Amino acid sequence: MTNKKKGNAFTNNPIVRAIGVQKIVVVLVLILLLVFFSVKSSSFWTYASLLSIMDYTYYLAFLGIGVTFCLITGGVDLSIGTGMFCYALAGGYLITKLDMPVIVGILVTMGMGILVGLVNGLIVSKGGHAPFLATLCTMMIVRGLGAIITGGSSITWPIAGTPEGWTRNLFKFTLPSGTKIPLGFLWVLIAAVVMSIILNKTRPGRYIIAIGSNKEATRLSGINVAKYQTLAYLICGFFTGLAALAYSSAFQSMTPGGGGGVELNAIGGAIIGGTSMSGGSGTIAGTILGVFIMSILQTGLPKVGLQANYQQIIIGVVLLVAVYIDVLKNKKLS
Amino acid sequence: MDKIKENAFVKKIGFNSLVLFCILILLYILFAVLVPVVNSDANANFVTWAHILSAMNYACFMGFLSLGVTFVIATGGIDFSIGPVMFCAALIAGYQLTTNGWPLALCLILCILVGTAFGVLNGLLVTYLGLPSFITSMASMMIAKGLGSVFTKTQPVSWPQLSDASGNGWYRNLVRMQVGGMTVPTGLVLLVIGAVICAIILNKTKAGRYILCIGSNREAVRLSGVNTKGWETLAYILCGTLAGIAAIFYVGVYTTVQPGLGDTFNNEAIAGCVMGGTSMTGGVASIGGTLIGVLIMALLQEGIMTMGLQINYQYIITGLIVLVVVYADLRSRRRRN
Amino acid sequence: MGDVILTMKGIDKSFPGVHALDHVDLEVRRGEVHALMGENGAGKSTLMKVLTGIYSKDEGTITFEGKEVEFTNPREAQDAGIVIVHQELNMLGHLTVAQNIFIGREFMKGKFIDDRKMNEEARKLFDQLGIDIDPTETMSRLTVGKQQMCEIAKAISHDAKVIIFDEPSAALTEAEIEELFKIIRDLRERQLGIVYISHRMDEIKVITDRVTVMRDGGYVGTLITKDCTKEDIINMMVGRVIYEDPKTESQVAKDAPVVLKVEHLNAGRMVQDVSFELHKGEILGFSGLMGAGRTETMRALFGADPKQSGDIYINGEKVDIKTPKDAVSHGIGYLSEDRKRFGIIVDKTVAENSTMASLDEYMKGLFIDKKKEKEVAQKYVDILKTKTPGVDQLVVNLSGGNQQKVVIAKWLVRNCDILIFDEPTRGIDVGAKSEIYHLMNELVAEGKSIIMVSSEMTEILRMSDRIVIMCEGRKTGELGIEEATQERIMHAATLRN
Amino acid sequence: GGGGDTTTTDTTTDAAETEETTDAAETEETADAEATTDNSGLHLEIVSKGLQHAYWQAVLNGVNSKAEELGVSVNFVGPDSESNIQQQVQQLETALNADPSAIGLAALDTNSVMDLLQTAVDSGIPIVGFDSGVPGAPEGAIVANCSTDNLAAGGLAADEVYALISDRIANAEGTVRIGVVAQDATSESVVNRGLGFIQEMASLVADSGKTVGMASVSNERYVTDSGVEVNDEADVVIEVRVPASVTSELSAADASAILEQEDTIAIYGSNEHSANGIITANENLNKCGTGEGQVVAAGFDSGASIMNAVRSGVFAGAVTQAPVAMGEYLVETLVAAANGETVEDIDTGCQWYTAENMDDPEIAQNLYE
Ligand SMILES: Nc1ncnc2c1ncn2[C@@H]1O[C@H](COP(=O)(O)OP(=O)(O)OP(=O)(O)O)[C@@H](O)[C@H]1O
Ligand SMILES: Nc1ncnc2c1ncn2[C@@H]1O[C@H](COP(=O)(O)OP(=O)(O)OP(=O)(O)O)[C@@H](O)[C@H]1O
Ligand SMILES: [Mg+2]
Ligand SMILES: [Mg+2]
Repeated sequence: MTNKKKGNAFTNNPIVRAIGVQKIVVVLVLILLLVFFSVKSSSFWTYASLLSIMDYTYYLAFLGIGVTFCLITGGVDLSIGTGMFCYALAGGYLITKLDMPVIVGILVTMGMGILVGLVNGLIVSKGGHAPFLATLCTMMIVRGLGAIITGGSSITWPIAGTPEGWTRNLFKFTLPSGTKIPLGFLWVLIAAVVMSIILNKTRPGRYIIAIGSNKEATRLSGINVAKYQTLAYLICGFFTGLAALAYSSAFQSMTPGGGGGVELNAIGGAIIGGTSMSGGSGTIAGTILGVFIMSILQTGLPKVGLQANYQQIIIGVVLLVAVYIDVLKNKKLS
Repeated sequence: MDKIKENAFVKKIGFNSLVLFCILILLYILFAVLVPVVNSDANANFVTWAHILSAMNYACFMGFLSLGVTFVIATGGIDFSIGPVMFCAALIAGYQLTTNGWPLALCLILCILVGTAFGVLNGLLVTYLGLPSFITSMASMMIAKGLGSVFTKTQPVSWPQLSDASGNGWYRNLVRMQVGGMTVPTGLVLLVIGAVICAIILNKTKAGRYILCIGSNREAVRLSGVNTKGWETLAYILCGTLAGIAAIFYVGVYTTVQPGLGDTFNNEAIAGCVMGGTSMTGGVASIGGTLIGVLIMALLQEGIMTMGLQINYQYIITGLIVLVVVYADLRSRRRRN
Repeated sequence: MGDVILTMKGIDKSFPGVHALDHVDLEVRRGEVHALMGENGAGKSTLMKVLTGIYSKDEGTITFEGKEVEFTNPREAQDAGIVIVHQELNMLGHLTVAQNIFIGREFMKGKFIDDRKMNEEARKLFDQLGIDIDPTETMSRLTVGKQQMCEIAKAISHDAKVIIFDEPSAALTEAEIEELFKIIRDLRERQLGIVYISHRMDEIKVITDRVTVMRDGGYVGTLITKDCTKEDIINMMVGRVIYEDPKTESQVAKDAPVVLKVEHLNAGRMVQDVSFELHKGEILGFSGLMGAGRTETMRALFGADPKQSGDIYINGEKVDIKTPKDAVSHGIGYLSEDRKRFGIIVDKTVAENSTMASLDEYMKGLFIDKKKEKEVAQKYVDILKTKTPGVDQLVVNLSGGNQQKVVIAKWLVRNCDILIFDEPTRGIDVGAKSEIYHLMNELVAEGKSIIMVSSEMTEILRMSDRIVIMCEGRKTGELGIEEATQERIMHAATLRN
Repeated sequence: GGGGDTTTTDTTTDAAETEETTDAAETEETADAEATTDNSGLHLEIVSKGLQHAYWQAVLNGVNSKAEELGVSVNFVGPDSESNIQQQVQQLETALNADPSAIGLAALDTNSVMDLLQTAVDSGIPIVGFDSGVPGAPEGAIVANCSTDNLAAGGLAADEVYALISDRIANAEGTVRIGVVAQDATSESVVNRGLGFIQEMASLVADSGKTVGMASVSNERYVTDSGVEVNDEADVVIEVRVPASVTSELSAADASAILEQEDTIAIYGSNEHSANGIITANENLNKCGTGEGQVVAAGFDSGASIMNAVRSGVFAGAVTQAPVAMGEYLVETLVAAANGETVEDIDTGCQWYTAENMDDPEIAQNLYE
């Protein structure tokens, strides 16, 4: 009983409430992970190591930010992982195989992301398909599309040092001295702040939350539900396009048919960060934190000498625990 | 149109399944016509027994996967782990067979049991802990992949050939059998038998009745004094078991399984099931539809390969067919209300 | 009372299987509070939803401020000045109070939502209304009553000319109702037209100026409140309907054995130390205001929700009921108040629904004996006079009353001795209603025992042999039918501590 | 089945040793002679391991140009990933159903196509293996192989790398580490390139009188099949890493994990994918190069980024196969086999290229972006 009261005192603390219990827990877990990895691996706390964690974080963070919007409406977008590869393949194909200007490749990458996002949104909001099924179908479609565009060949975006290689500096800027600046972190930060503002301070964001909270009530308030639902998927598509750029900047090459499973890391990150699977609540800051956990696990586990197969099991279990916390939280609410 | 729908025979089979069946036939005709035109090889011919046999390779294991996931989707849930679970089962059982020399029969049973175990895991997590089936099965997918790799030390496992000296190869007859110079697609026969059994379970037994009703209105079923958690878990167990069976049919054709893979099969199995008229929101399921859905996908794959096209067209077309079929279903249901 | 601001004429609306509105008229003037009355399912809410553009009408005209209007969505109605406080709460649980109030018309500072201004405005609004709610609180953390007040505040915050209150008082405490009336009087002063829907006769007399009565989707008439008596209104509401003869004395033999005994039942906040007995052949009425905890009591008793403590005896034997399965195996059947959510399985057939609770008896080996299943379903279709083309019909295609009969059939097939009927006639048309009453009397005559939870006073008084009254999760009274009057029940139902 | 595979590849090596490249030239001549005869009715089916890597695109180019030259029709297919056995089996079966004159096959897995090989033999369709061929295929099922000897190719990389690090090994105080990044532990060709490297490296080190062992975190298949004992305390420790799935970011993570260790002196990526992973990891770490204290890195295959890495000195060098030539030889051999001639194995060969020699015409012809 006393324990319970203590818990309440903790959870009712205004500062705690402002930040959110889950986010505090996530930060603690994050710190724990960092401590664990730095103890177990001598090379964890190096600048280079930081750079490589960042490489993982960029694209996951973008995907996470995007899919958070879908999750908040009570939907989901399963096509983001495969889509990210597909758009990067298409853009890279134009640049490297058809010798088009880099900017065209970037625009096509982003454009495809936005377009597929729009299609997802329309299928869900106007077509009335379950988000899950709709995006499963687009996932299959973009998977095939990426391979067909490139003729089944893998694509390597222009490499650093070549005239077209400037895209790589977008996320990791190389100073003349050779020092690399994780510039992408800045973009992620800006995106997170901007999207946080959009989510919390603008009408579209407000209505996206409202839809996830109670779709019918939102409709009765005279809000065009279909429009804002579509917008959520559109935002998700836009960020998938950004993620495709971040991915090709960090890892250059991608194979057609790949990317399946990346959406799990992004969705997992969002859920760890406190976004609810049932919609209505979620924060961008939480998603960024959750995504950090995912990318630290992904980069840290190989460093502590764990075989790849165990890594998957661990990440799977982490995901289950995160969802269970979400379920418990919802139970308490109702 | 309505007249056709009211016809007793059509009603029994289900209008949607009938439409789907027509799509299947049309697709076959389409490929029969297109293949000679498109293919660079002059004597390309799609209308052969060999092509049908070849399509059955895929249809068999995919069919069992799809049948299994139909039960889960009927409860309103989803299972994203079936593909990797199938591989995990084939890896573990195959490893015991080839490395540890377990008898074949035991390994086949083990194969099914591994599938069942994952079914139990998913079912318990979903029903007793109340986790969303989507994330749960995604997580168990990762676990299945990891487990398969750990168990086999990341090596592929090759199940024995038909002519294997150990005499362990007979399981391959489950898919195809040579009978007097003629190749018989035993796998198709077994798949149909499996589908009939599944249809009976779904439509004629208590389990099926409860599974469907849980998908429609879980709370109403619970308040009727039914142990909903138990029956819902059973749906996941059936799904896992069928994934285990699918594993036997997979190795029956392809013999070799690699660790860390299998997730692409999830989408195809779910697509086949949904194409067949099973509703993602639960409560409505058609085993016959699932079977036809899988056959359509098998035909697509075979036809597209024969035309010399990239296999990727299959994904695109499957995705589109599912969207269209489900949309048509949504529309007709909306109009009825 | 000023001039006419709103006229609805000849409004007709059908849902599949239900003729919800049959050429209904309504006239509202500025500066009046106009009561809209009628039994459950009479069509009041539907009429208001037609007015505010949530439903489209099939026929009829709506004239607002002298112009004919046709709203296609609630937003248009709002913009024109007609707002509604819905019967069911329409809140966005994840947003704050202020965000809820201003949803769809946020204050903006450039491109951004000005939450601070919204909080200020909401606070002003609450001050003006004399309500004590923090605008920055998350909606789902408020009590039901406070949520309702927010809904009202939201309606008022629109620059409305006509405000519709659809049963606003149902979830409010006495004090809150007082506050509400103060607000309504204030609005009347400001020459707004107000439509007030309520089942509580006393409120009608206190607050309204005119009353329009509806019955079975039709218009009955309009009265001036101060010129008529309660009885006049009731007569108009009930009209020609022949209910079962009201009970004046208990039909239960003095020595009838106790079939169910509940002692010190505790379950959550809404069930506190409830004890009662049910005799063989008895209809035990459970009365109380909405939110009194009757449903929770029944659900806990039935094992649908967990209970903290309490003993249950069936035929003198102590039983352990943890799940509905346990309850059913002890011969208890439960007819839920929310038929669609907890009762029927809409997209399954009548036969499948009928045997849902007793499938074990309709098995032939491993398989369901569909022939036997259909036979028994048909038998109860005949007995209950369920209107359905056949037992293969999907339940979704039946009307409310017939759906209810299917649920009853489910428990009769199971041969339950103890039946809990929670709001058995909610949303059912009048004819079906009297059939269900008739049926309940037959059942107890056959020796079954019934607990009937009902919010309708008349229903309680006509059907029960004994009445248990609850308030705020406690049992606050128990009356034999001989001694029960509306006043005594109401007294117990408002006995707060 | 590591032992079995080794024997098969041994025979190929023998063939290559005895016949050298002159054989290839001869085949070319015969094929040319044949071109004047009628090939127009011939239809060839080629089932590759996929089309993802630039390597395969180069093979395809070779196939197409030769097919055009000879006037035969070719259908070149491959699964959508190098691990999708199911699709490849379907593709091979479909190819058989098309009743072609001959089939070219780069099997992902021999076991899974065993029945189909038999069917081909029964229906008289000759099969020619290419790339890594069809290791362990039953006698007579494959009429010839146009393939790279992957064990030898891996060994070549080891020889070249060892030459650059032998001093460092000799002078080392404690343990030094040599990393191997492999795409997977399942594909025969990838595994053999890894094993070839490990075994050659191990024997070179052992010859120099130092002890050698595998790191305990290494992938188990490589440990078992290489026959090198696990020993984290040996003078030279070889560490083999395989990511959970074939994606660039996971390969890069593995490469980082190797490069970040203080005692790492060399790293080898056994195909284009893995080599790319090393390049990506090195962009953050800046450790690779041939200078003092840098990590000697070697790759496999070409492609834009690897070639760039070699040219800029990040990679000491890389092994390239001759994919274009392989494609051409394949078509020639297939045509010959279809016409009922006896055909022989061809080792299409491999070369070590560095910043210095990569512009030599002999090597440049085998480099592709
Ligand atoms: N969306 C709908 N679809 C079908 N039938 C409906 C729908 N809405 C209402 N009805 C039916 O229309 C009739 C009138 O319902 P309505 O809700 O207007 O009654 P009411 O007078 O407000 O009753 P209450 O006092 O219980 O709120 C009922 O029989 C109801 O079942
Ligand atoms: N103070 C409160 N805070 C939160 N929820 C409340 C509160 N009071 C009542 N409720 C909710 O209101 C609902 C009405 O309670 P319940 O159904 O038990 O009452 P009832 O007596 O059966 O009345 P009715 O059946 O007429 O609604 C319950 O679901 C309960 O959770
Ligand atoms: Mg109403
Ligand atoms: Mg109630």
